[in-house]
Amino acid sequence: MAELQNQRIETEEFFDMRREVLEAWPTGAEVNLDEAVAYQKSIPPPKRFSGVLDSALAAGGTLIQPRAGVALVEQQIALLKYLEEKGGADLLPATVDSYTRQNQYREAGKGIEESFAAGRSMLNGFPIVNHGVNESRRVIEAVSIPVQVRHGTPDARLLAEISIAAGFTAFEGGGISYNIPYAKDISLEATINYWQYVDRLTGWYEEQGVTINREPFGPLTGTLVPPCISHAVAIIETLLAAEQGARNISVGYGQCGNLIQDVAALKALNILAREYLERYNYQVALSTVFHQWMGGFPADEAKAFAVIAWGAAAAAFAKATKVIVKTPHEAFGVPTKEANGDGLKATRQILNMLRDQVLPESDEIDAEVAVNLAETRSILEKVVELGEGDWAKGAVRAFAAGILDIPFAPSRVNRGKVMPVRDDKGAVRFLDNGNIPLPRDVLEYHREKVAARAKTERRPVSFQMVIDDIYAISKGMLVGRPG
Amino acid sequence: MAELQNQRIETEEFFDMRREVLEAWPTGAEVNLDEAVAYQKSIPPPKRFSGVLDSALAAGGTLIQPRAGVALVEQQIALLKYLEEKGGADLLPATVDSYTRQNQYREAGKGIEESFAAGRSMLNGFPIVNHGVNESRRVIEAVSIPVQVRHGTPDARLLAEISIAAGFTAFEGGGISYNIPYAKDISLEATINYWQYVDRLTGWYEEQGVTINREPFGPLTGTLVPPCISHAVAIIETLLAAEQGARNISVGYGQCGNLIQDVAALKALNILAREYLERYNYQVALSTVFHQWMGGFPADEAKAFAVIAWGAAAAAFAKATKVIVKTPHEAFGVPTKEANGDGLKATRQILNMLRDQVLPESDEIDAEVAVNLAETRSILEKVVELGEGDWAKGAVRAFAAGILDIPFAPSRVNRGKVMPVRDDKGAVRFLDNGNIPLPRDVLEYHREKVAARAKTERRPVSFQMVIDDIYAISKGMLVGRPG
Amino acid sequence: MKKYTLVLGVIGMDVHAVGNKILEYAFTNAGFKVVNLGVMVSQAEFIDAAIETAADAMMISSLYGHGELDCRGLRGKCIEAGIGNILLYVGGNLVVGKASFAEVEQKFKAMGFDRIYPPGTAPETAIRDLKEDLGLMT
Amino acid sequence: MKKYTLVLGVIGMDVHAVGNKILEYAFTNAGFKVVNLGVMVSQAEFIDAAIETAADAMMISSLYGHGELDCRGLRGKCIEAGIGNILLYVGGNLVVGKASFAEVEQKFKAMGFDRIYPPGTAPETAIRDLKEDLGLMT
Ligand code: B12
Ligand code: B12
Repeated sequence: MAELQNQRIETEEFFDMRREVLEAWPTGAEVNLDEAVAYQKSIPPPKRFSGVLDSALAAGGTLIQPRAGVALVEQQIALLKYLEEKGGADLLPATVDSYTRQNQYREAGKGIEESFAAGRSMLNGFPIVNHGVNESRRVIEAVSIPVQVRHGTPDARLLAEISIAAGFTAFEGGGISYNIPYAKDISLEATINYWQYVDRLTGWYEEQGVTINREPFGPLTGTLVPPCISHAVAIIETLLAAEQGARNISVGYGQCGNLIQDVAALKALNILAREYLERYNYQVALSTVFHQWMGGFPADEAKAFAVIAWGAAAAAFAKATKVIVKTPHEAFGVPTKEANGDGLKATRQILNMLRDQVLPESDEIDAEVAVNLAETRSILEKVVELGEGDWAKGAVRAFAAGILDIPFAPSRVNRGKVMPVRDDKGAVRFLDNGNIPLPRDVLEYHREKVAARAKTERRPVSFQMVIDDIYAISKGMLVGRPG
Repeated sequence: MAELQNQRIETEEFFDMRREVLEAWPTGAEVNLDEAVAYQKSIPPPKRFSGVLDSALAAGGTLIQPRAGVALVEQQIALLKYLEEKGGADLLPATVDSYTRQNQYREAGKGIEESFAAGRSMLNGFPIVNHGVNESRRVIEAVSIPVQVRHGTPDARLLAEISIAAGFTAFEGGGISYNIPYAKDISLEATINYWQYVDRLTGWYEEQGVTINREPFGPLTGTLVPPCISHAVAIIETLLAAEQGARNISVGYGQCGNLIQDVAALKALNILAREYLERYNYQVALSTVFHQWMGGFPADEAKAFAVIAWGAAAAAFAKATKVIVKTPHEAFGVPTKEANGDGLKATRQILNMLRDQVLPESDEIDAEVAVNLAETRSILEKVVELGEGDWAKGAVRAFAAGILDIPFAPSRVNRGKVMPVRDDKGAVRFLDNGNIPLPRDVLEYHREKVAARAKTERRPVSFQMVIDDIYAISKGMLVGRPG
Repeated sequence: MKKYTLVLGVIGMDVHAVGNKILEYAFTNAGFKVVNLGVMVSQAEFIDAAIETAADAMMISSLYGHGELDCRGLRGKCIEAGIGNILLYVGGNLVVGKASFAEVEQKFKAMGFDRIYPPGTAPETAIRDLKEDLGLMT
Repeated sequence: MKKYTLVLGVIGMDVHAVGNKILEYAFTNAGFKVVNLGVMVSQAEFIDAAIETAADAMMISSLYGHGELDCRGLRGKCIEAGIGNILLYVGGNLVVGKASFAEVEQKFKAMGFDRIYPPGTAPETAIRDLKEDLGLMT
């Protein structure tokens, strides 16, 4: 492997890599690029991610998309048809199982067999690689709206090859966002490189006139991630993808729960992503994704509905292009199709009731946007400085130095020195910013906000506060107050 | 009956009236005022409405209260215990059945018998008069939080006598709000007079050191009622109650659905109620009530949860003292206790997640508050002018003249010339203000807002728009757009 | 075309007025002569109005839950009054609580109603049925 | 008092790290020596660590739904490895989907686990059980 750098992979080199990738599992042989391009071109705009996102951007509404994956093709078809027809989804997913995510296709295969035998899905997602191009196409063809592959795969090269050839028109993930929260022992050099491949593949299709939407995974660990951290990652991945030729990108953000922070964060993310794309003159159609609360959910379904509805309200006020929807089963397990549909319907009701409403402009939101812009720029500029102008190198070095650091991430690559905590109004702040470079006034802002909470609660800021915050929403609160 | 006027009923006259009232049904004989005062005094503050409201006003949170009523005492006890223990209600209700509301105690008695026979409640509420003082006390004693009587009874004199003697510590209703939306053929003179009796009874208990909370019914017909109309009614009833000696009053408002309008409306209501109480030097502990959407609900339970959650969010931002909670069964029928508990739990989750959040101040809200203050004052001043300084007379004459006019009300006393419609952002405006006196600039404000919607929808303002709005929330929207 | 006459109202002690106003509007727009008795209408009032206007159908609403108690015996009284053949339609939230509609329908069928509608039925549905039952289908 | 040793980890290809960090904190605070293997731990790694540290119990998490596939045969391998008597606790979201806990418990009991916990179990519950199973109750 050549030295990692943020530079478009040469076509020849890319095709050399492809051969090896496709050999990793027998279904790789089903990928025939010319035929795949023709197949993709036969998919009309209303069934393409880019087409539906474009319309939504023009019309101004917020689209809804569930997560959904089961072991078998027929089950997956039934599930997606239900979510389209009964749930009223605008966009569909194929959420991939955890074995496939770790390239353990043999285990995934066992899971498929056991699912046949058990008569229920023994896998937590849809194993696209095992099913292969032709079988997976049956899924795309059974529905009349676009389908995205959603996963969490550090090395998604084969998955991307098969997915795009199979007619999926959007592919989630990135070299950072699908490593640090989703892996333990894989180097960032490796995953960024794997994802340059995915992006290069996307760019190649783009050159043939086929637009595939790419979406860095916004929420990361989903647990009290300060917006500047997830923004920095999303923007780095956007730049890396754009460099390889991706032209349709959705940047995402996971709800923190404080409305002002959430609305401000999505606004800042949108501004920043455009700003950095412009800096390098990348021509990208940009859209935004708002994830309903990604941390621990309440077990009670009525309470879960409330969390879902609140996420929908924040998405509406934030004017996200799409919102990723949770379900009332979240705390328990992979939802039934009915529970999944219920999450969609509750979300739709809120979005519709709020679609003509706006959150008035205010100093509070402006201040929050300003802080969020400043802190994210501060991180990003340090990253590119460390990389000596190269975002790929910068990202690797930034993680090593703790300049980028994701709370609660399992990866050894991550320093794990950062500790977030909620402030007195429930916004996520830094209890400890570790080595994340923040302007002094921003740091002061965080300190004051956290101190105000400590004062209200008459207890010192401590790890106990963080634990209380981690449990808070699942226990029916936003801020984890004592007693 | 003496000429109607807003003046404290003389004690002697009151006790004369009482005799007659108590004779209307055998259970009236169970009321013994001295014993009732002693019983009421044995109820400690945490089980009294006034006590719990006071604490909430001091602490700043929003309390939750369901509606709930079934035919039989044991069922009612099981229901309320469930709502307290499993639903986590702060305040409980006994919602009274429709026969009792029309003083048809014989029909209510049949309903009780049929409910015994059928093994399920054949009545849509709890028939307090038929059960009488002693049986009803079993309900109060079975729970450990306060219980209010909620109904819709034009002539609630006997109901009030029995309820307060039975230990209920709050009594909803008023001479206007429990006539116009709840009756067809009863004169306002009569119902205002009946409710002066109820308020005088409340005042009498107050003199004995027993505080009973009184709550004018805010939402009226629950269907697109412009805030100034319900505010005017709530304030007139507050003044009438205060004159008779009521000292603990909650003014209510039914959610319209546009957040800015709802937050502004509750703010204006609070300001206005205090302003008018002060004008007459009434010493009243005032609190506010926010009703989750009172019009037609979506049949789908997931969507109903979303409507409930949105109502909870508006209540939180409006800083209401309590919120009256709907259930996912709303569109179908009187809810099961589980569905009722689910509404409470969803509401609690939202209130908790928002309890530390504030909606930032903004010009939009200020403007809406200003309009709402101006229009309500304009109506109220005309009412008191018509009454030559007397609010009771003024109210009667105002309805006759259409100065007060409630949309979609069944009463013949109501002119029914007013027609509301949503504007382009979903706020409820006047399509036709009938004879309701509004300042010219306010009228212009309404006209512009409605015109903006007509423009967006490229159709003229018409009754079809109103029909579309009536159905909108039940069909998953706020504004009833065409197509 | 002959104008068919409908007697419309909300039965019993029920005051739910909103649906009633919409039904009046919809049935009138559909070409029927509508005699709207409003809310809180007794069985006797329905029958008197039907006789007086030589109505073809009674369109009865019950929203508040006491529909079962309020509607009992209506068909019998119609027969006694000499209008035993009048069409009886009923709709709304007919019983207390969220019930299986099949059961509710059977109960009201047994009580002599011709058409029974679940909560939230659109006026158009009833208009279509009316045209069928009155032989007005094209 | 003797310090009891727990081997803690998230089994299989599961990366859910948040609960694991909290469990480490809670068990340590409760006085146990905690050997935390983190996420993505194989059966072999659990067993090796238990032997190496002479652990008294394995505290296994599985959140992602493949718990049933990942946990099979673990008791047998413990027996083979000569630590057949070690306490095996497992908790989290053990199977795919919202399942009846009674069934899940029975399934894992049959697989040789001593204690099985439903989603959202508080660490305190396991600590109480541990004290009981280790004979530490006062
Ligand atoms: C945050 C989260 C994520 C984050 C994890 C970040 C990270 N690396 O940690 C991200 C977004 C990356 C993620 C990914 C995935 N997730 Co996830 N995730 C969650 C979520 C929302 C919260 C988990 C959490 O942190 N809870 C807070 C901690 C404190 O609680 P806890 O984990 O439950 O642990 C506590 C208790 O369970 C107990 N406990 C746990 N283990 C043990 C063991 C013993 C012995 C004892 C006594 C107690 C005990 O004590 C812990 C501390 O209190 C849950 C759903 C939920 N609970 O609301 C889903 C959930 C666990 N995820 C799920 C799934 C399917 C996935 C994915 C496969 C697919 C996806 N949806 O993207 C991937 C899995 C990737 C992989 N290979 O593992 C499913 C599992 C389904 C099932 N079992 O049927 C869940 C239940 C969501 C759902 N309903 O679909 N997820
Ligand atoms: C608004 C409302 C009120 C307002 C009514 C104002 C007024 N005077 O009109 C107020 C607040 C005063 C009120 C009071 C009460 N209400 Co109310 N109310 C509602 C609510 C929320 C909406 C009704 C409405 O206006 N819908 C909009 C219109 C357009 O729809 P609709 O009424 O359903 O009518 C349409 C269809 O049903 C159909 N239809 C109706 N009749 C017929 C007949 C035929 C032949 C056909 C073909 C079609 C048809 O066509 C109509 C037009 O599209 C409903 C619940 C819901 N639906 O969400 C409860 C509801 C009807 N109310 C209920 C109850 C119990 C009461 C009260 C007893 C107690 C209380 N909760 O306070 C009192 C009753 C007082 C009395 N004596 O009648 C219950 C009935 C319970 C049951 N059946 O089991 C309901 C279902 C709420 C609930 N789930 O508990 N209510």
